[in-house]
Amino acid sequence: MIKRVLVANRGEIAIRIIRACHELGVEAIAVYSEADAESLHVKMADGAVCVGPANPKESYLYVPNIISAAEVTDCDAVHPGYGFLSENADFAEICKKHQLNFIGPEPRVILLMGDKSQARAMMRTAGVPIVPGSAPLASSDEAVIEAEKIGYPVIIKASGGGGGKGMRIARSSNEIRTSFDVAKNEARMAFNNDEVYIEKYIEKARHIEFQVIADHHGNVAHLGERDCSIQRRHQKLVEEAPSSFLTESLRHRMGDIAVKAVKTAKYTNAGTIEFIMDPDKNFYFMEMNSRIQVEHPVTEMVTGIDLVKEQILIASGHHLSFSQKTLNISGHAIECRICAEDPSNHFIPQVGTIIDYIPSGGPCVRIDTHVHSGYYVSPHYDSMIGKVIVHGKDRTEAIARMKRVLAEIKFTGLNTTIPFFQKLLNNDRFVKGDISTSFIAEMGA
Amino acid sequence: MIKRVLVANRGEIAIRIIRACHELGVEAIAVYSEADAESLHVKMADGAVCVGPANPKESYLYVPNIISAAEVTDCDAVHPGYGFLSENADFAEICKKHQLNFIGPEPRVILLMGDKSQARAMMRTAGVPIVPGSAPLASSDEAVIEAEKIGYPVIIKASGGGGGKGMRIARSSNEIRTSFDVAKNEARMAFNNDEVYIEKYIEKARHIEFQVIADHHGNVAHLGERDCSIQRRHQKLVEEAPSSFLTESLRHRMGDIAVKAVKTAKYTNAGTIEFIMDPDKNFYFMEMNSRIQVEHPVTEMVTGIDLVKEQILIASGHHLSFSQKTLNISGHAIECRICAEDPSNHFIPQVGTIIDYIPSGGPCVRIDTHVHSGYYVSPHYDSMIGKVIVHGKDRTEAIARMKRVLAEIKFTGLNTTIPFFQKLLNNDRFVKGDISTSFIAEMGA
Amino acid sequence: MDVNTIKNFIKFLKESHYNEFSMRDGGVTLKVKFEPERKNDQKIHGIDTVIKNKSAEKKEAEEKDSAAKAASDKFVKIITSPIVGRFYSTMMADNLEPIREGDPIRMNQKICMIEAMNIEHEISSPYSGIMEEMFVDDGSPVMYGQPLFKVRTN
Amino acid sequence: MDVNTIKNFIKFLKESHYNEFSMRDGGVTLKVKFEPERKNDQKIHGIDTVIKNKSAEKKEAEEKDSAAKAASDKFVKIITSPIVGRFYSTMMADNLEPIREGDPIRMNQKICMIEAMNIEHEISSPYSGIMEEMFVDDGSPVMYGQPLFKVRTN
Repeated sequence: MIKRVLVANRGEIAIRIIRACHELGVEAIAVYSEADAESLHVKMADGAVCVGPANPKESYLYVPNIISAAEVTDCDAVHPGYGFLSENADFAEICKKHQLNFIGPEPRVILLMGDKSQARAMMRTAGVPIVPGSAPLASSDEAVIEAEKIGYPVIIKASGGGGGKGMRIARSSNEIRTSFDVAKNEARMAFNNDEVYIEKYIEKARHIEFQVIADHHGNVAHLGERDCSIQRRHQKLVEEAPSSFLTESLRHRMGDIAVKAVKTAKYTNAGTIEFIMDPDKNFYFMEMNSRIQVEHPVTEMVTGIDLVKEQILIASGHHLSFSQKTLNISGHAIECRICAEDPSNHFIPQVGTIIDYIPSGGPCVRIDTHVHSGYYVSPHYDSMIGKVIVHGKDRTEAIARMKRVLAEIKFTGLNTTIPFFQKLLNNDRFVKGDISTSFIAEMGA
Repeated sequence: MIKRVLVANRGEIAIRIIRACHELGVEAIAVYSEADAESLHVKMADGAVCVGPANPKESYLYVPNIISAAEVTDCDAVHPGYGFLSENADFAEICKKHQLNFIGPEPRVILLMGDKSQARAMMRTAGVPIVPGSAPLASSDEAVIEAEKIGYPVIIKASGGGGGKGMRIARSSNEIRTSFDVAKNEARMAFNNDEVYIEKYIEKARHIEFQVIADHHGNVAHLGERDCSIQRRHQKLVEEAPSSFLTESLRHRMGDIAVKAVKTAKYTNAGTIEFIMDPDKNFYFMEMNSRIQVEHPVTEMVTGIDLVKEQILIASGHHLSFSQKTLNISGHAIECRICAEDPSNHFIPQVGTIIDYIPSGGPCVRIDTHVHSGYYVSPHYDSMIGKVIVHGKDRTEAIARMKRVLAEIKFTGLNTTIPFFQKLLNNDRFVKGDISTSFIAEMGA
Repeated sequence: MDVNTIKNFIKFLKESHYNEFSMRDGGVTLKVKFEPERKNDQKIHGIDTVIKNKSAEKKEAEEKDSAAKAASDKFVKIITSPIVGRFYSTMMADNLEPIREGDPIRMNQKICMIEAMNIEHEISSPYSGIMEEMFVDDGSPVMYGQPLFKVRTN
Repeated sequence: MDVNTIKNFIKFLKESHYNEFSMRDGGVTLKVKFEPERKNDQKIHGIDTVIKNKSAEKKEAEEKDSAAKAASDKFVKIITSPIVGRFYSTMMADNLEPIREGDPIRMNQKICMIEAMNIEHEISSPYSGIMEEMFVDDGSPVMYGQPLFKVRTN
């Protein structure tokens, strides 16, 4: 069993990992930048190491100091959380070389899943439906030729990354010609890799992802889907489990395919397989995320499985604590990502001090946050200040509960996206479950 | 449907009720004493009425002001919570007379259950096992005669109430003679009724109670049991659901009996049937509580049913939202009642200001509290400052989680019972589930 | 930490209508919080008045405060409601003339009626003096401790 | 709210070694909080030193502060660790004599080695002066920004 974990992250996910460690009797060592010296994750850990200045490139992303922090504190494992080094295959490889148990899949698999073209090719081989698309493209001329084969609209995507960067929708050859180089440049800037390809663009699409998990003994299971269709500029804002759009038989079919994909890739530990689904319920593989996701709590709430503890146990060589058969999905969970952004002004990130944080509570409510009264929201890091997750016996109860919680919880002194969510939760189309990835744009936010 | 509820209580249960109202779209009006003017329940409610000075007899227990508060704010219902007026049949009757929907059983049923001798007699008729015991007793001589029939040890109990007041264990006729008048006096002081009776005293007993619920259309269900054996001087400290002592078949049998008891009493709304269970798993009816219990959240966590919302819906004339068949009990929940008391000094209640309240969170954790940084713990009210409830896939995970949460949560500036619970959760006998109502006394706390 | 800074901050904050403020200066954190006005002062019809009167109460409590401080105002007394109910300046039973602002009143004189649970409770003045102000409108709900009248004694 | 009261409270609290205090006077709430000392300074063997050095860091940071304030001490400089690793006062490669407290040092002189990921990183002094204090024991873990040396320049 792992004895001491270096938590190579900050914010709410660092706290999440520390909590999982403590429940397993495992020690957790925090790392922090100079800006985070007074952070909650530093206080909650069993030890803490400063790894650099506020700029993440010189601290949370600076591999030598992270590895060295693990070594001087006698850690035997590293949990990367999400973001930062979590999908960096080199980092996972270096951990391995330094006898540090990287809590996640093998470096080889991270590398594969990180290359979107390769991942698509592998999935196609495994019989997973893939959005019709091209190989990597050298020029806009090539792109136009491919687009004519696939049919418009198409979307130009970066091979090297996700999160909406380097993505452009094109509805004609003209639009391809104007967008191609822009996308390529964006891709180079964001991922240091300007390779792009095109795919058929699915309109009124839903983002449906399956949580999967596999141990080192060949046991694989999926934990059902999450509907993450509520996005703004390709950033997820609301996640739900299960999706009200899926039928039970479709859930089984997609789950089986997800498990098959995991087995084909020899994937281990927790991961997420993202699908895009059209209004006729056709679904296509988009990508696989080889890390714990921001939205993992909705799955935890409907399954009762602690995914982060499961990750640590798997990395320790344990068997999955459950099987597909014993797994039970009950009720409905919703997560809202609360950000320090001004929803009335283009979601501009807010920097400053949260004067008072007033939590909410009561039945079936979970708040994962690193924020406290007096917490300074720094411009150096992500604007997310907390995740509010609720569970209800059905979607209706979950929505009512979320509205109740968002009316109670307070982060004073800064603008947050709470008013945006309150508007969303009262939107008739949302309440009916009539959502898609373009919902927020259509709503005018 | 009820439109506006007067919440005739304070503290965490007032907040609990307000939350249930808000999730149902029902307005909640708070009442408060002058000492509670700045309380969270006042701030969270849709309106608030001061009903008297700090002394509860002149405010929360003063019926004319409570009724009048409901009337002047156009409430159509009253939720009494627990304690205060919750089991006062006269109050329920007055509510009825004033066209206020009392959220609880009929006054007649409250009266019946409040008289422990009558309740026992009714249960005996319904075929519910009863601890061998006597009718009300006029003198210690009578008590000795009855005790000889039943066999020692016996316990002297007050007909008029519970909570440990007026209770005395006697292991011989001598002990009866010394305790009888003391018990009688205590009963008169506590319940204004000095009637006492004796029962066989069950040694190494467990306190197992069944949550029951019934609507006005004849639908009755039980929501499984709670094990409340961890008590100090007859006050519950820790509650669990389910009990690790019950087998599935015993659970069914006791549940059926509980449902039968509810039907016999024509009981409506939520209630609790308390059993005492000996080490051979023989069980006997103790009493029925005709209110929502402090420990209701453990049941909510393993069933996913919101009991307080269910109460309001039932009082509004709705059908039960679930049936015995659809109800599913999953995992294990534990509640610790955190009190402002000094566990290292005879649990003496602490009065003063909580300088900082630092909450905990993460998966499967619920904290029901009315406390905030700067909250003043008044000598006028109960010393309970919050309830920590956790859920786990099994008892082992729930215990680990509770330990993790109690290490995170902080109420600075006052002594609390948290260190006591930390000691308990590390006790081998507790971890093994080898508990009884005398566990705490034996542990030496 | 400069004390004048604190003073200026408090003054500035009050003028800015901020409810709260916290600052950090080296190792010292300073947090200033003003009692917020009750917020939900619209909402429900029935409670409207109770809430409104609550803010009135607050205003009056302040007046009371200032009255207590200024030596010249020590003759001003506030009569509060001893129960929860509905306020009436006239008494059905006795059919007395309602008291008006400016009227002289005697100690133990019945000055209003509060109806609760369909029972009329007559309220008598504990002071003799001049009725200076009446805070509550006829038919309005009142709660325990709510100021009803301001009386100038002498 | 009397400003002198605030001042006196802060003084009193500092003397009492309280970390925080809050009070309410009428509508004004005052909350004073001093930065708490790091608490988890025992626990794990391996981190022990890191944590211990962290509190040392704090102490030194205070010294640095006071040094910066007192004009006479403006010649005192603190050299901190630029990386995370393990501290050695001797360098394997060059086999130099370790520096001792009281030794004169030159700018750019190699003053210690920090080993990280099996690589030896030589640390040079950015100042000339006298080595006044060495904060870290040989073989101890050090973290980014941790004070290693106090040097008196002139």
